[in-house]
Amino acid sequence: MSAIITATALEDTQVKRNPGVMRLCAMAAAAVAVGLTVNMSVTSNGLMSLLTQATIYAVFALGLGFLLKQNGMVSFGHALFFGMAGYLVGAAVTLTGWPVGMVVVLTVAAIGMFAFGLALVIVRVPGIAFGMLTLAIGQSFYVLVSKSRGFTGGADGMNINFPAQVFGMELASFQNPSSMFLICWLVLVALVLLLALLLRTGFGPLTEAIRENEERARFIGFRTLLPRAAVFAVSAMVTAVGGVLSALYTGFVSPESLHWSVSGTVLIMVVLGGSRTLWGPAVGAVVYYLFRDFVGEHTTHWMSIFGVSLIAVIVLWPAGIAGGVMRAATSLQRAAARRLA
Amino acid sequence: MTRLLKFEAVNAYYGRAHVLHDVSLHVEAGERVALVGRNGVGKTTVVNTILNLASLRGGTMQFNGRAQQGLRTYTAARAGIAVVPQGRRIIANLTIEENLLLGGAVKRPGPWNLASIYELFPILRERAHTPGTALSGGQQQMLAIGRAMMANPSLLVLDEPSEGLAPVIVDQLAVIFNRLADAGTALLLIEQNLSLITRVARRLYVMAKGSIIEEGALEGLDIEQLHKHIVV
Amino acid sequence: MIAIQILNGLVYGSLLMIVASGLVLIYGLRRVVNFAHGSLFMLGAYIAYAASLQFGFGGGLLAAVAALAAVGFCLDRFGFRLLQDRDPLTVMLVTFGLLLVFEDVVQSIWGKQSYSLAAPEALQGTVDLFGSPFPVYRLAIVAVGALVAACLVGWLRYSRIGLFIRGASTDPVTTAMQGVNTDRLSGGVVAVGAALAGLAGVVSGPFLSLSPTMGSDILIDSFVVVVIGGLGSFAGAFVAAMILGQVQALGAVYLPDLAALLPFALMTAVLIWRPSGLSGSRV
Amino acid sequence: MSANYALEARDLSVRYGGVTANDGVSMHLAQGEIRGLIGPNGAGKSTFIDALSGRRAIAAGSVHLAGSDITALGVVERRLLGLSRSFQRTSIFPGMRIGVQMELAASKIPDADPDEVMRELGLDRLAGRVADEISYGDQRRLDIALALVGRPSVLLLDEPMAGLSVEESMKLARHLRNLARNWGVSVLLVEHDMEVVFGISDSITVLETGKLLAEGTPDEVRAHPKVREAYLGSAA
Amino acid sequence: QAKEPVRIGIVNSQSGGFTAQGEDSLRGMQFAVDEANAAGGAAGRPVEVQIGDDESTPEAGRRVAEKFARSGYNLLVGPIASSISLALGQNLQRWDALYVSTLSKSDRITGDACNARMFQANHSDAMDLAIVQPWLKENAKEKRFAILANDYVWGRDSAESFTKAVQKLGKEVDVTLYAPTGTKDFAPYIAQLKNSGAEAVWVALVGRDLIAFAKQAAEFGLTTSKRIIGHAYIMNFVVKATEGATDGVWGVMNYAPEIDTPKNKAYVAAWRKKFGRDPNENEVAGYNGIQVILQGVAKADSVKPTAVAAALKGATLETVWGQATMRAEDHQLVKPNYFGRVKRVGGELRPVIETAFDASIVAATPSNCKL
Ligand SMILES: Nc1ncnc2c1ncn2[C@@H]1O[C@H](COP(=O)(O)OP(=O)(O)OP(=O)(O)O)[C@@H](O)[C@H]1O
Ligand SMILES: Nc1ncnc2c1ncn2[C@@H]1O[C@H](COP(=O)(O)OP(=O)(O)OP(=O)(O)O)[C@@H](O)[C@H]1O
Ligand SMILES: [Mg+2]
Ligand SMILES: [Mg+2]
Repeated sequence: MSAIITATALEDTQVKRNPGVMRLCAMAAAAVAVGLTVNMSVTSNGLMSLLTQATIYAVFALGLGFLLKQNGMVSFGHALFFGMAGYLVGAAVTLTGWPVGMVVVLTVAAIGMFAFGLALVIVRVPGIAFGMLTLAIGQSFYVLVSKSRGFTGGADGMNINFPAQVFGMELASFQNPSSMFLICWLVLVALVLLLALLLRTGFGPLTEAIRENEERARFIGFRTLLPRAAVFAVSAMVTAVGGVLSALYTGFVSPESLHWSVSGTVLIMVVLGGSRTLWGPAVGAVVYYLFRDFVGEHTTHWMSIFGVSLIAVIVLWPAGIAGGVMRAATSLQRAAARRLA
Repeated sequence: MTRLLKFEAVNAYYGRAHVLHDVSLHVEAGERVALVGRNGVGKTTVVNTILNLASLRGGTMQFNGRAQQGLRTYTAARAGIAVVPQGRRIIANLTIEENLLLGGAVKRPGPWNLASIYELFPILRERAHTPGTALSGGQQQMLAIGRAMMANPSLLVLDEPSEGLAPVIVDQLAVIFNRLADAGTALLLIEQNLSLITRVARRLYVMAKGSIIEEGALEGLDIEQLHKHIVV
Repeated sequence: MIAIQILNGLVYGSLLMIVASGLVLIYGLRRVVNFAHGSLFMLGAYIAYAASLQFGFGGGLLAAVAALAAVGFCLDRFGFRLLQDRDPLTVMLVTFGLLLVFEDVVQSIWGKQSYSLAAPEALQGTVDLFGSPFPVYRLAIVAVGALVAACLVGWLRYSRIGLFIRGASTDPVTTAMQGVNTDRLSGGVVAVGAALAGLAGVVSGPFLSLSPTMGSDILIDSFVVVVIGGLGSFAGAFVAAMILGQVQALGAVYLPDLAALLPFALMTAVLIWRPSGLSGSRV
Repeated sequence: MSANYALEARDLSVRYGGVTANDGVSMHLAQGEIRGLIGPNGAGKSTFIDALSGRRAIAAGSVHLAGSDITALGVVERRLLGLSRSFQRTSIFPGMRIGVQMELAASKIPDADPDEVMRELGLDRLAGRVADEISYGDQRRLDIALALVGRPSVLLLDEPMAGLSVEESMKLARHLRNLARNWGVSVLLVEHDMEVVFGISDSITVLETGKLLAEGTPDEVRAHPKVREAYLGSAA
Repeated sequence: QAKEPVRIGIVNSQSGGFTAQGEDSLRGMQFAVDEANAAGGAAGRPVEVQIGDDESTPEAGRRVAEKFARSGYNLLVGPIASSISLALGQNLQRWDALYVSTLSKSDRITGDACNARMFQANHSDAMDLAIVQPWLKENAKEKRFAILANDYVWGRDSAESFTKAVQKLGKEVDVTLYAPTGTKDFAPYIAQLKNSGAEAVWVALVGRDLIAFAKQAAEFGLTTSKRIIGHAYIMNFVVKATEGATDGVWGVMNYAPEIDTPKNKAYVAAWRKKFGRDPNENEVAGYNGIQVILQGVAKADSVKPTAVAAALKGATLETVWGQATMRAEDHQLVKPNYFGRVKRVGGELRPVIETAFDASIVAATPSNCKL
């Protein structure tokens, strides 16, 4: 009897944690449909370009949120991977003339490797000090790139002249807001799906356990360094994809994209959206962009208004927007169940 | 006789979890009361309610005959209730001596001070200037008891004080608790160690599933009989 | 020359130390990484500027410190206290929101241009040190820094309140269980922390300039100091501030190409060597 | 020296700065043996377990598991070789559901059955709860359960009964005995509950200030005057 | 039938590092817009503006500019940082927009990053540096110089150009120091400068750093012991923010209210009437930027960016500096430049022109732009 209870309880928790593959795919399909609808119903060019950039940052936020969720670590230096992706793509396109597709894949892989190596050294640093360490590393690169001369353009930034064909498509489709929005949206959905699938494997509970109590994780037989570094690397790679998208869309990359304040802003998006779910940070990014633009348009005191709203949201919704949505959804479900019963 | 502590139909919660259901109990000045029950029945929650660490959302709680409203964690100590918490809660970055001094934060007059605590637990004097967490588990328990006694409380709440202590030390504790009680300090003793209970307590509450299911005198009960009471 | 450079490092180190010690106080008691600390620094400078037009530098200093203490108290009473059960990241972002608000307020009142706060008459000249003139005011900064350090250490180490603060900074709940009113305590401590930020702002006024971005400029340096020192440790922060001051002064001369990277390199090196900072534990 | 001890410590010394917490302690566990390890508070029992499990570096001596020297191995390797432990200060995964953390603990070990362990320790009804919302005693049991998963060959338990109610500790004692008798698990049991220690141990080692004070069968130890004086008191 | 209004998108630095200049230049721009509308519009067209915050970063600047351009405000103007200008330049074609740079100084705007839709209405770095050598030749008795510059592209370029100019005159540079951007305490650098054998110091620091340096240089007595010559140093906002610390400093100046042209006289008079003081160099830069756009619109009699660009190319424009040409091959507005010093005039400390250099000298700089 109690075995049955245990079994169902376990199943229950697993279902809650990792929805079945089918359900994930269905949700992804729904998300794609949402993207298509948005793309068709938004006619304003200005709004479309805003949404495109929001989606690019949603990818960035997804990466940073993944680190926070699975490692419990805050990075103030993730802009490093975002900006570095742009510079690497730009440099490779300018210097080598390799096909852009290959350059992008190599860039993301290289950043993953770099982040993995870096993580092996730095993940031992606990808590907020880790955040400051990533800040220091990120800022060092910021300083280096700003000082550099030659084709990176130093503080003025670098123009990237992509060839006319990228991934077998016209360059223009990457630089026109409406088509680029779709591309970014698809990438975002695909990445969320991939990460969700990754967490369904043993990797999910393992990294969570390490986040909760690293020492005990070792005493139940798990080496903890590699998984933590792996989370960091995955997070950096997702962020790098965001950087690549940004470079494709704007054809420009500047040292400011490496600056810690960019990481800080994205961290706001992550917390705003809620870091307990994978998709929360992405929602946070979109909300941040729309709100910031709306406020900026109507007053010069956007800083105050934004600051106050940020505080209000954080105080009222401890688990972020996603947390609020989830809570609303469960209470709706309960209400429906009650009515049925 | 003053009622140092009185729960009347207390309902307490952690967030939305309802843990104490209509709990009523009281401790008079100078009394020696035990509170027993299996794991997870809510004994610590009684302490946490006193300390405002669980939220009181029904019923009343009185310290020294005064109903408590707008309770804060520090209220209990100021009303003369000192707590030896479960898990000890020794403050890591303070030395042993400083942990003890912190226990005397509310300056109440009475026999207990650094010197008398050191006399009771000589190991604490030996290590007075090392960090509190560099002690063994049992030594930390002594420190926690010493810290609570520094407040010269009129009621000492002990949440499983014998946990992790060597039998000789438990013997000592029994003597110490009795001495404290003889000097007028009331005791609320939450324990699993029945021999300690029989040696110290005079009255007993038994808890199950968040409620008090039995109350009675302990006088004359031996361990076996007590055990039967608890297991019901 | 080298003696002068060491002295220069000492000056900047002292300034950093004052800012950082406020940061450490607030972190220690509320576990809050206060991003608004830089804007408190700025606010102090501006308030001193406004008051000094009427009452001179001394008046400005007093006004700023008092005003900032009040701001700090409110910050704790209506902010940190209500958020004490929240995860530190959340509270950190709240302070980030406050930073935006403070900057906007300062810009609305004083505009966006830079101002200059004059040093008090008595400290204006120079004295000859090691054969070259050295501004008296800078020596005064070192003195203020030393005074602040001595007072803080004395207060925290040897006073009853100091004991409570150290207790509460590791385990507020247990400290409160002993009868310490931790709410009032942290109100006071955050007030002192904010006042120190304000003091640093005023002190820096005569040799930096007052601008709406002055806060974020100093914030990173103070974070570096606090983290190198080992979060929450005063002794660590003092030492780290002095080291950073020296590294910047001497780095500017002997490693000019790397000067910009030195603080970050220092922090990275220290943390990799000792992941929890110079002082493994807190004072 | 017999090579066939399940676990053997030879002349183990551990220091914390100036404090020598273990001073040349030797001890062995036969297969299926339950050995009680007792001693006054601060005697060095937890330190000894820390040293055996690889949590703390040792200053001198060596540790052998089933005859092979594991002194140089890390925590993870030792656990994978079958040396498992619990903690005096509860060490669990606070934010995770009990069922999930037990499954995880089982996943590294072939044929482990987490459900059975949970059932034995009465945790099955809590499987869906998050660990930091269960009572202290339940958390203590979870700590032990995490160590028991996969039936390790050697089990180091640091005061497993502390914080457990009489019922629960009796249940746990029965379970330990079952593990030792029927499955050949060797147990090193640090415990201050003399009823349990004398009730289920095959042999007992007494430490005092880091050194071996006495060793023998429960009856021998109980009769040892120094042990009575330094440790047992009225429990003798 | 009313003509289509001129829609201008002002990308303004309202937060971040360039807020002070942003506020000034916006004031100048708004003045120009009001002036035009009061006079019945630009060639009969009302002028409408939208203003957005670029947060002093290329990212945000691009976002705001793209939104403006895509919603019809496609005549862009405003950012301070060169990186923002260059980021905009890259996208003008795509957004069907035109951009007039008003305060960015990077040579790349009219150099390798030049394009058909981007115009430089202010003095580029090359134009500033072009007058250094002639000025040194006539006015500097000093033989040995020191340099203090910010450690990034602009500072290094400035330092190298200055070194060349000095060496061409057979003089020498003793020490060159580079301070990281964001340096707050310049004492270590000042100590080195004082210890060097140089008689004068060339300073190329950006806004915030510059203000800190100016104050500290005075504090240590560097200003009185050596002549200080600045690249972008003697500007009103620096003088105002440093309370006397800049007294006697020399440097390149792009503008002063006393410039003797009819247009400038009228402009300064109107400005005084409105604000009760003289305009400063940032305000005039903003004013001039809007004027360039409006004159382009008038010449093209169209608000289409392509048409306006075509009309501006090679055009002769009326500016406060007199008649100036928008050079056809790189879209640089060619105008006179000045050397001056900070002086007390009527009790007030401000930069005053000492030597004026004709546009022909200024413009004698090669550009690698091919338009
Ligand atoms: N981290 C530490 N730093 C310094 N000394 C320590 C540390 N941990 C323990 N000690 C000291 O080492 C000695 C042995 O401690 P240990 O925890 O092993 O004792 P124990 O036998 O387990 O006691 P208990 O039964 O009370 O748990 C004690 O004197 C203790 O004070
Ligand atoms: N923070 C919490 N949030 C939610 N529920 C909690 C929390 N802490 C305890 N509980 C629940 O409250 C009930 C009572 O717990 P409590 O700690 O009071 O038990 P106890 O009687 O002290 O047990 P033990 O003997 O194990 O210490 C338990 O069922 C537990 O699951
Ligand atoms: Mg309990
Ligand atoms: Mg122990």
